[in-house]
Amino acid sequence: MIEDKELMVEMLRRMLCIRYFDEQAVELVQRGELVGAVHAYIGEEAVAVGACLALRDNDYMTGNHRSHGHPIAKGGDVRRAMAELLGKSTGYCKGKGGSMHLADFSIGILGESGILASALPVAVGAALATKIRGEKRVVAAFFGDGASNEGTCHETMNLAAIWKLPVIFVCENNQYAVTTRFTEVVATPNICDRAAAYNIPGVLVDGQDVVAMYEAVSEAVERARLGLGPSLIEGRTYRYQDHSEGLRRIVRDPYRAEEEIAYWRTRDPILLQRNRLMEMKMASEAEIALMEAAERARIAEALQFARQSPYPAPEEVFDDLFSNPIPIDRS
Amino acid sequence: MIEDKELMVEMLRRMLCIRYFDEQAVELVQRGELVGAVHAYIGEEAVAVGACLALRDNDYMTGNHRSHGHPIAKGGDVRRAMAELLGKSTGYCKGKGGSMHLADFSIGILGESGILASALPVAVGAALATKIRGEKRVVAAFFGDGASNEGTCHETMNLAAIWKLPVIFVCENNQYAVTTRFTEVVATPNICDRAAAYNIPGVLVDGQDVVAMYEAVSEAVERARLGLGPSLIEGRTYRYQDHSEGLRRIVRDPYRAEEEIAYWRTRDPILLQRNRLMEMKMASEAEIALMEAAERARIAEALQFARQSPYPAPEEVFDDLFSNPIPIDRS
Amino acid sequence: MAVITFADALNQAIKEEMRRDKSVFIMGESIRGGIYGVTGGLSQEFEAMRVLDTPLSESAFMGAAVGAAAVGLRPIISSLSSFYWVAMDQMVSQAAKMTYMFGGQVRLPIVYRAGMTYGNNIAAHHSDRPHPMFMNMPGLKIVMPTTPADAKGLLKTAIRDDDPVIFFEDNTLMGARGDVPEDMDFLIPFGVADVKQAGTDVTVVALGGMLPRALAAAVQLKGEGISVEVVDPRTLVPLDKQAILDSVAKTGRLVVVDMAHKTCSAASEIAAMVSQEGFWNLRAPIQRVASLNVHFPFSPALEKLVFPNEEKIIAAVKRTLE
Amino acid sequence: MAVITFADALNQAIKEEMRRDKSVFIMGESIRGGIYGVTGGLSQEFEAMRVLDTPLSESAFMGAAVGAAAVGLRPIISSLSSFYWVAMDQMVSQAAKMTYMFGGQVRLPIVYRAGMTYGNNIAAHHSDRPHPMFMNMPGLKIVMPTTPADAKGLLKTAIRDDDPVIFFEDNTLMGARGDVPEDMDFLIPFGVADVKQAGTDVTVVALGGMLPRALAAAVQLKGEGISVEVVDPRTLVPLDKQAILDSVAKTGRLVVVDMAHKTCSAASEIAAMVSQEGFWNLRAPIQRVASLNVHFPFSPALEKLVFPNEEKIIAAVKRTLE
Ligand SMILES: Cc1ncc(C[n+]2csc(CCOP(=O)(O)OP(=O)(O)O)c2C)c(N)n1
Ligand SMILES: Cc1ncc(C[n+]2csc(CCOP(=O)(O)OP(=O)(O)O)c2C)c(N)n1
Ligand SMILES: [Mg+2]
Ligand SMILES: [Mg+2]
Repeated sequence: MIEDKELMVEMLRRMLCIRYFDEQAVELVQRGELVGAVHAYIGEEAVAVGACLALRDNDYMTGNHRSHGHPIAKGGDVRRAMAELLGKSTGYCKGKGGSMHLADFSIGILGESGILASALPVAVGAALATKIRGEKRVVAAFFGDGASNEGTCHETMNLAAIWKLPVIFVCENNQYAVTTRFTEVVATPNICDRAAAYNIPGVLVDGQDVVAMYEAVSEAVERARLGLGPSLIEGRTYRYQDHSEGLRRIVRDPYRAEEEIAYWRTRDPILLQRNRLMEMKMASEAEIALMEAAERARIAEALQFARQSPYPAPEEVFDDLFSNPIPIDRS
Repeated sequence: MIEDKELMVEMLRRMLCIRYFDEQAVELVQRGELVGAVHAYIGEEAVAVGACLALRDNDYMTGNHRSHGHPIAKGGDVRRAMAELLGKSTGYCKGKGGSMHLADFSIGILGESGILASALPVAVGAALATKIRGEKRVVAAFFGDGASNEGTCHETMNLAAIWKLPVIFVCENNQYAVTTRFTEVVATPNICDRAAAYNIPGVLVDGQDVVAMYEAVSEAVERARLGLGPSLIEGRTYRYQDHSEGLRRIVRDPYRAEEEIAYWRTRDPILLQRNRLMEMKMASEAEIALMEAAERARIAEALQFARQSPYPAPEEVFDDLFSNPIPIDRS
Repeated sequence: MAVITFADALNQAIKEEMRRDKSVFIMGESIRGGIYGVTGGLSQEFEAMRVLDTPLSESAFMGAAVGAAAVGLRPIISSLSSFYWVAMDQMVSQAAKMTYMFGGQVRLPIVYRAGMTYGNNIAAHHSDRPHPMFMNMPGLKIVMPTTPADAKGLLKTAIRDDDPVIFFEDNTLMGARGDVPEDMDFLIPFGVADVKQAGTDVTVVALGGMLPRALAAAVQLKGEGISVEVVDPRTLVPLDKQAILDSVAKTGRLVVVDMAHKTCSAASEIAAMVSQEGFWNLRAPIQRVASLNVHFPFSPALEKLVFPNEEKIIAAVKRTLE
Repeated sequence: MAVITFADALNQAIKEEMRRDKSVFIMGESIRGGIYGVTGGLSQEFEAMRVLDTPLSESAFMGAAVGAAAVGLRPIISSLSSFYWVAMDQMVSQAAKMTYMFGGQVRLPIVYRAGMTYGNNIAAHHSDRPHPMFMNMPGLKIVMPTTPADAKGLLKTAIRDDDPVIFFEDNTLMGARGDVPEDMDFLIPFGVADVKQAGTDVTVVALGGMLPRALAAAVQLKGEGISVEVVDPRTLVPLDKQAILDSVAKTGRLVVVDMAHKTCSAASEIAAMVSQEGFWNLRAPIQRVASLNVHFPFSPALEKLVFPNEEKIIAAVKRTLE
């Protein structure tokens, strides 16, 4: 158990920030103000927050389509994130990426990939670069239980293992890929069991417990910094929302029981950390209420910023295709 | 140890057939009569022969670029194989495939793939079909130590495992992928250790011992026929030749020591089985000599057949692109 | 005949063919739940082994379709175009090349349903329209229906065909409604274009979801006294060259509308073909109206600039008349 | 200046740039042993971490190039075109799309060396020429040198460029010899075609290993009184459209020679471009001479029929003069 009160409180704060951000995003979708796909991270906050707080600011991170939690956990700016969701020019990607593709290279957020497992080689490449340069940075690579079945997982875990690259593979096992339960498509009881195939540590963690995630990832980070290579951490967690917002309209098959969702709500990561802080006398109910209000205000302010921001101008459509632009047919 | 004398002798016969076939192919390359790439199977014969003799005739098989051993072991016709190597119209593929792409669908040889690990999904698909149809056929999928690092291996082993498909993944670990030693690119001591990631049996076998291969694969076949799913069999073996014929001209780096090659020659699979047959009084030296002569004659006859066969006619170039032909631009 | 949506027409085709032929089965990610709208109801009607939810292992299951087909089944794959990249080797090295490379020993009756989502703010990773790339690879038949009836008739033909077919489903058409025959053997042959509207001044060839836009442009242009002939190729491999050449012979002017990126697009191919085989009939430069040579941006403010619309088609038609 | 081979010119470019810039490194399968002839000597000169033998995991290491580039290194990948299929997703979803999708936050200075082997009886699985497919995907620069000097100058430019470059190396040219400058800063800019031979009757645009064939055809045709202008685009993205249009303005006739399959080839794109932008200068149908729309068969008796040769080029030139 962690003694560092500031850290323990920060864990709750970041989780709240993600929760409110995503609640806001869901609401914006429902109101039709946010177009495109949104994959809410609600219920899974402890995984990204525990993992990212175990990183240094100049460490790297890659993520996936369920994409708001990772960058916020890594210290990203909710204003620029929200502006991106609304497709505004002040967004992280000037509106070109949208919800599934947040990134902030200035603080090591190397981007969220909409194609599954597709960012894992990118993570491994960043780790390779740190090794070539003799730096001590590490890379956290987030991916889902579904994505764990992509061939790229095998290639990258093996590559990181043989070259002893500083990668923490963080599998967010929320137990479903859209409607498919992981037990039907993964041959081992746990995804972390696959670490055996790469001779690397594989650890199953309670993904609802932000402290447990922090501790497991910290240990992996330490190994990585010592040059001992990658680890695979599986955070067992749960999503409360649909796979993506609005999907229930299409998928009629009830693939999971209401009781299951209800059970996991009793293990809400924010609730658990909230209670723990109070039990440990690290924060009072009033202090937490203040923090909640502050985080809500932060999101409200971010939304206001995003709304007031301009859309990109039509002439920007070809910008950023290349870093060294070339003449191409623009007609 | 196997009591079935006929089988024990047949093991030697098929290995001899492969050996002579490939020695002939190598010589044809050296003489410039055979064009294109040839990857000789010399030294590795026990792997394919042990595995294929554990199959029934209507079982399926897929292979790779090191491609002559598997089909001959499965009972393929050396005449049509040799004709294919020479690009003749009597070849298995009417000259369109060549050395790397032998196939005989009439006896379950679903083809050798030049792209590494690329035939594994094909093998899994054939196994899926047998399961959908409720048949009892199994599929042997051959691939190399190098190919084991392709992402497709992960996907197919997992898929076969969760659906309990009758696939025997036979890894021919000849210890090198071109010049790269497997210990440098595989994170576990053995490739079969990766079976743990799929909850399937993983067995390390002396790939120079045809009986050991036969027994290990037979056990896997039995499991598969019972509906218990796939197995991963690693045959530890060695190739005597260059990766492909003529490569030594390009690769100057001596990536393996002469002594290593010499050591493995003492463990020659044909030598071992020959000695065993004599020790067990299953065949006399004279009988073996007769068999050797017969196999040499078979290859000589195949070569003659191939040489006398015509090349495909120019107008055949578009044939077989589609099974239901369509008008396409042929200019 | 009944008026149904494009999505329901696809669903009908799959159900009818699965009923007719027990060797037909379908695989994809979360298809039992009917996630992309088309596969709903299949898991209720057919045995579990014929409607398979796969792991997220596209290379394995798209390649497994090849293996299953090679030994006599008729698989249908259900996925989106953007997920074919991870399985590209199986499409190229196995599905496209196998029959030829093995000298015709094997038939590969496979339908690869490839949904194309674009124009719905789903950003670059989910907006691919890769039909021109597959056109560059021999051994694949390539279909792109534009109406509910064609969707049904072409999908049934594809399922009964003995070669790998990539069946591109333009998601902008999924909700479109139209009359669809109920005949079990309602088949539309490959390689037969459909002249959607006769005209005399300019030929507009339009693919998939571009067709309704081309037809709308034609209406508008008619008001301005310009008579547009609108041709829907329906299949890209085989391509009904004659229908296009015949139309150009009449009009002397050609606009090709393609949702793919312009460079090396299907529009480029059709333009190149006509510039060779229909050259002497051309009275004006061929115009290509395609997606800009840039990725699909997320922002609603930008995305709509990228793909062809009515205005761009109208402008292109007018350029041929300058 | 020294006369060296195409392969050695590539080797020189890599060595010089690795000496000049410590952030350059190279990865590939068995490259330390110099398997494809070009990477010989690198492992002797440079530290082990800068010349990496990879496992056979193309998706992982071609994608790792993106990650390494994203944080400031300049990777070179060494592989063959036919092995890019298994890594296609990394090429498309990461290398091509990342800079744009993330709004220009990241530079990706990567060179993907893609050897093209064909015409040497290596059959369908190893004979790919996929440049047209990559041309259809925005975000990639595409280079295809034809001479040792261009090979060196363009590869050095590619290594110093801040974007992903696919550098197609036509293996039929590997042994070609020519004068190659030794200047450390000998760079050939992207987007500048080279008129290899001036002529007045017909323009022949020829890519990569097609160029020597086109030049040989031009010599032959000269003997018959036909003056051919031969243009080498050198880079396909960017394409020097003006040089091609200028030549066609002079000759009025165009033949494009491409080793890719004809449908949706680079030849199709160039033909489509000229049929639009150079239409009024054309005096004859544009001819494409490309590989047939069929896979490369192994048999020596068949393979030579599939790709362009001198005779086919000569015939096409004559067709433009009919
Ligand atoms: C290669 C690829 N295949 C399929 C998809 C479609 N898809 C998007 S999210 C998703 C489910 C992902 O499941 P998981 O990895 O567990 O992440 P989760 O959504 O549960 O966070 C699928 C199938 C995709 N984006 N990329
Ligand atoms: C996807 C892919 N990558 C690279 C190659 C080039 N290549 C052909 S054989 C070979 C080595 C294969 O090693 P292994 O799998 O161990 O088989 P072996 O040759 O030892 O039998 C390589 C790298 C290929 N054919 N396919
Ligand atoms: Mg999940
Ligand atoms: Mg090997």
